[in-house]
Amino acid sequence: MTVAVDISHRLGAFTLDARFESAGRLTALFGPSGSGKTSLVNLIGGLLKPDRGRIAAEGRVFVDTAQKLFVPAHKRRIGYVFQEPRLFPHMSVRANLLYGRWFTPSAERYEDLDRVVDLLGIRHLLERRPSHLSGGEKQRVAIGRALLTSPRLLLMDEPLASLDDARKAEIMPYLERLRDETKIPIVYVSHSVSEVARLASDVVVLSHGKIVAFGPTGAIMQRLDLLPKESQGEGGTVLDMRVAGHDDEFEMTILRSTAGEIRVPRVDTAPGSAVRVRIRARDVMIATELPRGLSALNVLAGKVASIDTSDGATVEVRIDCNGEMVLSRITRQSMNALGLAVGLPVFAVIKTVAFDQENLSRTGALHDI
Amino acid sequence: MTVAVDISHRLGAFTLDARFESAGRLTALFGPSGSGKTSLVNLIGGLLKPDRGRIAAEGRVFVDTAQKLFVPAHKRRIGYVFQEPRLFPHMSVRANLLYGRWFTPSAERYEDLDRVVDLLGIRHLLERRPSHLSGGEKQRVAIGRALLTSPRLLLMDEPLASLDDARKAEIMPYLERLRDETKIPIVYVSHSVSEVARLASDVVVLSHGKIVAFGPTGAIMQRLDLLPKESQGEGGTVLDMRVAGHDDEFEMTILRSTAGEIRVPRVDTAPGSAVRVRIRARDVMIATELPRGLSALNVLAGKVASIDTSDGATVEVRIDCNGEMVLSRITRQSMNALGLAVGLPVFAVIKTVAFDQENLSRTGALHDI
Amino acid sequence: ADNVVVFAAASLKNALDAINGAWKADGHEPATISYAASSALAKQIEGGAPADVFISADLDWMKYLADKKLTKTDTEVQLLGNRIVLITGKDSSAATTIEPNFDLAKLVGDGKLAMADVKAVPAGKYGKAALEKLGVWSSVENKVAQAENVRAALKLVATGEAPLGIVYQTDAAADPEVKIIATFPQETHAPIIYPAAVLADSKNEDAAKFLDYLKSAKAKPLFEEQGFTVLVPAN
Amino acid sequence: MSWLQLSPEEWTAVRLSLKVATWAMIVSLPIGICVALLLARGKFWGKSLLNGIVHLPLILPPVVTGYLLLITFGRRGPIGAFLADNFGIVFSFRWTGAALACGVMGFPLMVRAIWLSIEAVDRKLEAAAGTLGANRAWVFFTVTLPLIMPGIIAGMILSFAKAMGEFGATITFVSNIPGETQTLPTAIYTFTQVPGGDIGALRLTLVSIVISMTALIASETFSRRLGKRLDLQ
Amino acid sequence: MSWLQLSPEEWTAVRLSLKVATWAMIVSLPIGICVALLLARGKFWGKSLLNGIVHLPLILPPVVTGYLLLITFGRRGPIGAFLADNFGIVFSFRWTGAALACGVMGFPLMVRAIWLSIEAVDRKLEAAAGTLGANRAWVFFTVTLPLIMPGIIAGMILSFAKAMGEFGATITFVSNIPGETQTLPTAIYTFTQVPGGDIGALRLTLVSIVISMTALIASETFSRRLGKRLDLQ
Ligand SMILES: Nc1ncnc2c1ncn2[C@@H]1O[C@H](COP(=O)(O)OP(=O)(O)OP(=O)(O)O)[C@@H](O)[C@H]1O
Ligand SMILES: Nc1ncnc2c1ncn2[C@@H]1O[C@H](COP(=O)(O)OP(=O)(O)OP(=O)(O)O)[C@@H](O)[C@H]1O
Ligand code: MOO
Ligand SMILES: [Mg+2]
Ligand SMILES: [Mg+2]
Repeated sequence: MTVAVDISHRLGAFTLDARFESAGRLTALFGPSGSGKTSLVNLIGGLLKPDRGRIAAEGRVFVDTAQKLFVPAHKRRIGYVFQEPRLFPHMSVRANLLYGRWFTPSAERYEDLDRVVDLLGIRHLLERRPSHLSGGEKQRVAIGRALLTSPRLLLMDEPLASLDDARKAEIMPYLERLRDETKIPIVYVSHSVSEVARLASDVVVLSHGKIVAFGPTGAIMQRLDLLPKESQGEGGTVLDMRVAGHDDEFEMTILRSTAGEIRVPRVDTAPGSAVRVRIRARDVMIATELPRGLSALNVLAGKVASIDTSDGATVEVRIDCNGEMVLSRITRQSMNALGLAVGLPVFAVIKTVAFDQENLSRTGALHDI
Repeated sequence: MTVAVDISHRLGAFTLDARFESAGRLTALFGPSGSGKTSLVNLIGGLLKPDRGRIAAEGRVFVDTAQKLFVPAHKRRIGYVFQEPRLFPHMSVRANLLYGRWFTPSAERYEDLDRVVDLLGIRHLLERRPSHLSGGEKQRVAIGRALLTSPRLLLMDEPLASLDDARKAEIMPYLERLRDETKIPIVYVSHSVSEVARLASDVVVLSHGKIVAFGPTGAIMQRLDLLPKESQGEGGTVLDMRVAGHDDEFEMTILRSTAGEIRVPRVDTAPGSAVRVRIRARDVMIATELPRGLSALNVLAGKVASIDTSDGATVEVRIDCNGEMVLSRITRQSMNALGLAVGLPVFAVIKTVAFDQENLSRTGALHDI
Repeated sequence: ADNVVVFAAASLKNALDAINGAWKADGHEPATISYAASSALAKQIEGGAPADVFISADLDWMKYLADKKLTKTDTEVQLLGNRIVLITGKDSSAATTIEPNFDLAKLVGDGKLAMADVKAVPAGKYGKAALEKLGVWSSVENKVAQAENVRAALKLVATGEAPLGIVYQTDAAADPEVKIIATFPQETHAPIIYPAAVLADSKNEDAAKFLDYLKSAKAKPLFEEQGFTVLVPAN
Repeated sequence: MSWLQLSPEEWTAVRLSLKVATWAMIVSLPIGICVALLLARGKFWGKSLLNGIVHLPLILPPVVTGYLLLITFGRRGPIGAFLADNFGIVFSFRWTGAALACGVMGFPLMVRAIWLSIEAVDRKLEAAAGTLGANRAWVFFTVTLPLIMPGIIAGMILSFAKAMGEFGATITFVSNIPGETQTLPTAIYTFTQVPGGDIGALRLTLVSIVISMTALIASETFSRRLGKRLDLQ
Repeated sequence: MSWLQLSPEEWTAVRLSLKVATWAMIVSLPIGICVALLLARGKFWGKSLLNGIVHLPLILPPVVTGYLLLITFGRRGPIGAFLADNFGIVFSFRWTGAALACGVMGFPLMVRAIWLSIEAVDRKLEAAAGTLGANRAWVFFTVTLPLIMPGIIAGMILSFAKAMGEFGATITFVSNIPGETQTLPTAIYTFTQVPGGDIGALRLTLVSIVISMTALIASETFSRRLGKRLDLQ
């Protein structure tokens, strides 16, 4: 069990009631502003003491009010990237970064300054004071500071919110490696569906202090109803596939799962390795005949499994591709024009470039058991 | 001229050199972390005094070092949403919100508490202290505080970064109205291509303290090279179209421009009104024959105008649709399979659901001249 | 008439408060009496203090004012006398007689001899003069602990900080924590005199009356009760 | 417990001490805030000098301070004469003089406390108020002043407490005139100067402690409540 | 300018005053920090009492404080006797006693300054240090202490300045023994008590001012430099 939480806690008029046990390696906390994400992370990190309940991570019990047990933050061996940077104003960036190292037994250090500094692109800032940094620079230093404690549990509260896409793209693979290779469990708060879809093994959806959904990323991402209306286009299918081979001429990689075969821009992993593919529902078209003369290379054959027409102009069609469900979001007009009905054999057509980096990620075993 | 900037300023080892004159109603500052966006906004807002140069907005000269002119911040009638919330800790949310009103002549007030509070969903927070708010709640209050000064120039430094999509979706149309109806010029810092594409009339692209590109949003968005590699999928075409009519049965709206006609989920505006449509390059497929039996409803006829093969697996194809350029990003493999070449007549195929709210926005006149 | 304002050395408080009570009982407006160090009072008078009568603890500060023509010299009177005594803690068995070259240093031993400031405070100045006269000053000079005023010196002995001290007889007699070993002979030091005078700027006709009252037979027992010697013959 | 009974004259001293301490505190407050602002924020020639002057009452023996007050603010002193002639403000041998002496003695303590609080203010908040349209005065009154309240309260209590205990400068400057300048500390002093006065001194000392403790606890309570209201932690 | 010439005895007083003020400041610093921490952060029974005791030297006339020191830390006093018997630490009539008196008189000023700084510390930074593995002591030494430096420096300078001027408690407690307990203020006092002593008092007062101003300016410079280094503004 990576993280097991069962607590209730009051903050003014707000009450947080959360109970979940995630075996996943990266548990995302997802929910609107004010839903209690930061509070939950603070409870796990030991900055808040719950009114009632129990929190454990990686077999270590952090809090158990029944047993009057409370492990103080400094004994939890966590790395916490706060929502605001919280850098030490009286120390240089370097001293900030190295702060936690004093307290990490050298045998347990797996991270070193050079590597983190290069990852975050902050080498030129090392001798500066935090007050002389830009917003995003501060945030990067805060990430570095948490990583350099070589934590046994990483808590990240919207760590990438103030960073540009290029930076995000550099940091995300690093987090994946941490998750998969170093096997550091991560609790990750984010508003971004694409971040969650890419990184999370499990998702906790919070609303008004309650957990409204909890499950593996794939399952949650298919439940577009959980997403705010405006992000529903971002939701969709998450398929865990394997590399079948590479096409060197066109720099493509061929992925395969029971759903079929798709071609994506080259992913640098050996054949056989696992890759997670996120297919946005809005990127999936439906064709009743095999398309010709069209630039979309990926076609998965299947049958309409269900049609959800709850929404006005658009409908959600679930296509059963050999046992794996692929979600598509099309207009009601198209549905009518194509005469879609449950059971109809169709093709799910996906543009290859829809699989840009943010939708492809190498994965190890995402769950511990 | 909405905003005219011609300054240079040093901050430690960093030098900002910026010169642009934007006639646009919303000028976006775009660039990686540490490129000087906040510094530039601080200069416009009067929090920094430039070493040299001149800043004017809406005909009012704020700074002119040659004439030793410096209008202090409190006389600039600006509303500034800072990158961090900067709320007054000793005041309730309500007092924070109303702070600027004292200083706004009542004849010039165009914003009122109720409206802003409802827009931002912060009514239940009015009596709280800032320290009892979540990150996103603070940010919303900060936005409200700036709006309630009824400013004549709005400066926003990543105002939506810590908000969830649902909130963003509520605030963005408001900003559009402000821009179009109240005609308040806005300077807007953002990392998000989709925010910029949707809101901006003009974009200033900064890098290392220098302006590397400046122009109307449409032009900048087509220059995918300016975007970080990871956001290139987000770039593409921005078309300013008009509502041709509504299709009530399927809750669709028909838009028209010289490029042709497209159908999008219903937009609530009268026929004839202007709508901006953002078409992500990665959402555009290319077909050599008119597709049939496919759920993509929008097909624009055109000719291949140019092909850019600089990138590995993907290519960018510019399609000339009756004079308007539509950008498409497809795989090199598809290009080969379709035998694309400059001058070839093709169809740009766009899924209708690609036009979700974030890609559609009502627009007034976006430039003042 | 307005109340008479009297500036008096702090050590006179008990006696003057009692006399002021009697003065009031005799149907006068009570005097307003400000008690402080003679030095402070003298400088305040110099600075324009609205005082009518000054009673100093020594002749020097009265002379200081007289030289500056701030007193009505014809009213100046040597009002009271006092004695200095050698004291010790009430449980001490120390005993000696004061005579030339008596072995004070031995009696003090490793401890200190508590005195008021020997340069500044009258009791200290008298004590030093007496010890010099008796030829023992140089042997105890570096064993002297000088206190801010004579009361503080008394405290040092009363609390056992210092085994011996030199203070006014008036103070020693009233403190049960100390006992008097011996009284310094009059001739070993200048006479200890509290002079009094009406001030030059005084416009209060009661001032002279109050001064006269201090010299009266009614005041005499009240001074003597506090251990002072009244130097003026009762009128 | 009859020895705890205060005589009418002692009651007068108690009332006077309260009056003197209160006025000393109140009058020095605005000046203290201005000087603290100048020292914390100002950049001007002679800043070190001002700093030094503010600290003088701390550095000098109180008797010297009192004496300096006497020769400058006394009836014959240059400032004292000027104020008396032109504004009818008289310090010498009045309770006002005692308040002046106490105010001056407590001034460095007050200034330091406020100064420290000013330095802890996040100037970004002031800048934010500026962008919202507040000019410097408004920024000061609506942002800076509320934020430095802890320092102001600390400064006030230090000034008040010091005034309750100030003796040397007061007795030297305005003497020890019952009903006019005899404050609690000077009354205590007088008791210590005569045989048998210890009881009286103890009695008045207790009164002084009770008053100051009350003020102290009230200020703490107020400060804490304010802190809660301000959420300054 | 021969009246500016210091006599050997006066030089001794100057040196002694420096020694006393320095020790008073240094020894009270750690205690002051602890007490300030307790007052700012602690929640315990008797906090108001502690607060009151800390402020006592301010509230009481210095002579009373001196007398209280005499009866507790004196040779026969409970603490004085204990320290003398067990550790050989003797205060009475020693310069150590003068340092004790000065330290005690400056203590409330020092504690208040540090207390104010502690209250201005952003506790979120301390919490952050905790998540990085620092226990309470480490957090204190690496985060809290550097951040309260302005208060510590202010407290030190207040304590030092007060010690340079303290007279009443010192002379009452340890008397005025040239070379052992005669500090500058007691020497000045002596001069003020004799007619014609004004010149001497003035001379020593000037010396006292020069020393304290030097300390003051040095502390400001240090503080400013530190502030720059800490970017605390
Ligand atoms: N006070 C300062 N002293 C020295 N350098 C500074 C100072 N403030 C900012 N800088 C540097 O100036 C550059 C621009 O900073 P700025 O805050 O304008 O960046 P930004 O574009 O807003 O970045 P972000 O997206 O991370 O907020 C950064 O490299 C930063 O390190
Ligand atoms: N100290 C407090 N006192 C009272 N209410 C609080 C306090 N801190 C937070 N809250 C409330 O608790 C709720 C949850 O806050 P939390 O910070 O956990 O939200 P969040 O999910 O992290 O939101 P965001 O995405 O905006 O950061 C919010 O409604 C907030 O107003
Ligand atoms: O310090 Mo004093 O010694 O107030 O009178
Ligand atoms: Mg949060
Ligand atoms: Mg910035």
